[in-house]
Amino acid sequence: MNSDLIKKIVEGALMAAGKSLDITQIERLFTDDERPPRDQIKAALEEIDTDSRGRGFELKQTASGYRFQVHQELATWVNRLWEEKPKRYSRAMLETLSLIAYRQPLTRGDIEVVRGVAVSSEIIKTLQEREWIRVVGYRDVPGKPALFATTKQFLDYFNLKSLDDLPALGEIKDLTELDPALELTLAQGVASNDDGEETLVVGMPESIEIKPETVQVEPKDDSQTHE
Amino acid sequence: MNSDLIKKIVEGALMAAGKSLDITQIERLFTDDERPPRDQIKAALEEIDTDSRGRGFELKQTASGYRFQVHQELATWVNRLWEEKPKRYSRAMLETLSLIAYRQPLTRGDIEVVRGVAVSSEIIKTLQEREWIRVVGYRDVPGKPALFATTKQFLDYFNLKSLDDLPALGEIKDLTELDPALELTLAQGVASNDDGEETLVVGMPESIEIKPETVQVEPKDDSQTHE
Amino acid sequence: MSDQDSSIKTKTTESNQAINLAVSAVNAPLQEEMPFAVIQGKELTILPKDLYIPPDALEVILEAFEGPLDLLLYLIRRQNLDILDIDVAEITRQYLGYIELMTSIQLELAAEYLVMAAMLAEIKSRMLLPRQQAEEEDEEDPRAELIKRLQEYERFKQAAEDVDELPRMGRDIHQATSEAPDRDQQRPHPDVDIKELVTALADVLKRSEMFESHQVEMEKLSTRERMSQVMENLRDNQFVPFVALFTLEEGRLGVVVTFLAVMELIKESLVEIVQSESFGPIHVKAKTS
Repeated sequence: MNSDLIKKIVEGALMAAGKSLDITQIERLFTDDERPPRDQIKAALEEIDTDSRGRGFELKQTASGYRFQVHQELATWVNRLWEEKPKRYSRAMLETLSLIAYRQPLTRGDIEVVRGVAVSSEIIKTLQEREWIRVVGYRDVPGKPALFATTKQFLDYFNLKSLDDLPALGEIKDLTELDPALELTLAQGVASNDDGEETLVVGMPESIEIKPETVQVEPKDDSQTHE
Repeated sequence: MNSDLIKKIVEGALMAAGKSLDITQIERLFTDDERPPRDQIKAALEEIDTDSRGRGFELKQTASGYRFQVHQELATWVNRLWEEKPKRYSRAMLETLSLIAYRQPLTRGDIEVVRGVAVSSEIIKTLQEREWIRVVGYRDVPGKPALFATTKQFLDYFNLKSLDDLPALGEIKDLTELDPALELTLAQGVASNDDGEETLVVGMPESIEIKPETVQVEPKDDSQTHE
Repeated sequence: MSDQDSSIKTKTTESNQAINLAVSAVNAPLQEEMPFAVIQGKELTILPKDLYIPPDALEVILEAFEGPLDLLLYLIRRQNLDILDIDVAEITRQYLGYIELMTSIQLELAAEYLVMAAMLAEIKSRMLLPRQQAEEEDEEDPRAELIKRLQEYERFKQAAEDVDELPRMGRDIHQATSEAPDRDQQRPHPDVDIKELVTALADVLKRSEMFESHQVEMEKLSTRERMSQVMENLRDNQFVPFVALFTLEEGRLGVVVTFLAVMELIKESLVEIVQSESFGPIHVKAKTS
């Protein structure tokens, strides 16, 4: 089979599928006797990628394979096709999802320890229904809590090829950097002087003006805050 | 707005919509102040059409507007995406076929005597449609029942020169001994769990896949395992 | 950060101003010329009656925070402080200010908020304790645990915002599809291996043998067993018509076995048999000893 036909078949299948196809699925488009070697399929995919440059769509490789997708920069216009605005997710849901994504596998209790609040069952249920997370096992402690991990669908949805592509987590500062000067400020206190600048003032902590932003509240804001 | 961006927007919207869009719908992608004249949109559509020549898909104008369509000539391959995995023949079907092969010519009544149950017309019909069996005469008894025998196509399919090449019944034991995988799959069945991992599932003989290569079936291609 | 979030933030900030004003209103008698002045160690318990708080403002605050850690982070960041620089005494004061305000208007407060208040108070008291120079080496900073948790929470708070920014299916990117070519719906034939054929034949032959031998066993009726069954039928010490002992459905063999059983019972003197007239009905009765 010539490479041009292979390319067309792969391209046509990806367009018709309307979802990601992995190499194995692409290979299965061909019968045993006509199936090109994997290298040739990969070469076809590369060529398709090149051909699609500068167009309204691109070939993208995500967790579960290759798919055609419409360019991100066109979203403003494309979204006008639909009346409904794209859904927003609550902070609670995003924080829970992020913890599972970065710390998997982990239990609901693990999430609660970091977030400092109970994780609602509703959130876990929604994430499972969206097939973004799944139970991958149970921790061997009393109660056998379920261990959650993210799925390929999660990666696909967020345009990621693997978990490595997640944005880097913020660094944690070493506690040895704890400012020893604070010991001083504890014995003293921070206050504002008349110029609005912070200075160290000796005194008991309780008796001290500390909130710098209260200084910034201007009387004209009252109309907004009080009515 | 430059014509290149217009083209990309139109192309992206058509791809995202996955259905026909008419000129009015395309115009609505643009806000009032950015909307290009209709001529320019039509020019963009023409350019998209030209760009798609020689690819796996084409821009088609239908009664309800414009849409992208995968080339009809790729149907053979692309349709394999949705190809249903052929259902396996039932035990009744295989037993009927084997009796006809080994005991031909014989009537439906003969088969029923050995199997102890009625032979469904559906089975006989399927075997005839596949051109593996045919009627070779009628037994001279009341009701004149049809006598069935296997065909040349049957021999071809099983790669046999003549009926003499059918394995002797005495070889059956040896056959299963030769292929331990066969016995394994007879005692068990291969199934996929939700996690996409393969597990062995014990099942009744009727529910069994006999071909050892089914073990290699990957669970991710939902499209091909509608069973 | 999403628009929704920022709108909540805006409200929050307004509400905070309301709280700040509440704070200053309480302190107004002390320092009239500087309205935003000092709290002299007094806990805030009563809302000034003349202070207007937008309805639901505090609920909005509470909803805007994802728990006590989030509220603490907010208080810290509001002062442009690094987490490592937190002044526990001041943060505790502000935190308690919020808690007091919320409880004073009977807002239901998650237990976690109160737990955190207790923790802050404890850290504060430990910080205030005068420490021996020698002890300082090995004693851990009382804030360490809190700071660790705050840092950890902040990382994931940020991660959640980053994840929210990722190009997302249906919002930033869209699946591209084209109409598929016409499908021909003919279903392919299943594959059959010749081994399957042979196995099927072996099965059917084996089963038909089993079927035959099974039938033979069915016909083997025990006379002894039948004798017991007849005795069972005669249990009530009544005369039973001889013909009623037979079950015609059992066929010839069944009838013979029953007959033999009755003969055997007579021979063993277990039953008596009565015929009142020639060719009249025969009756059978269990013998009473």
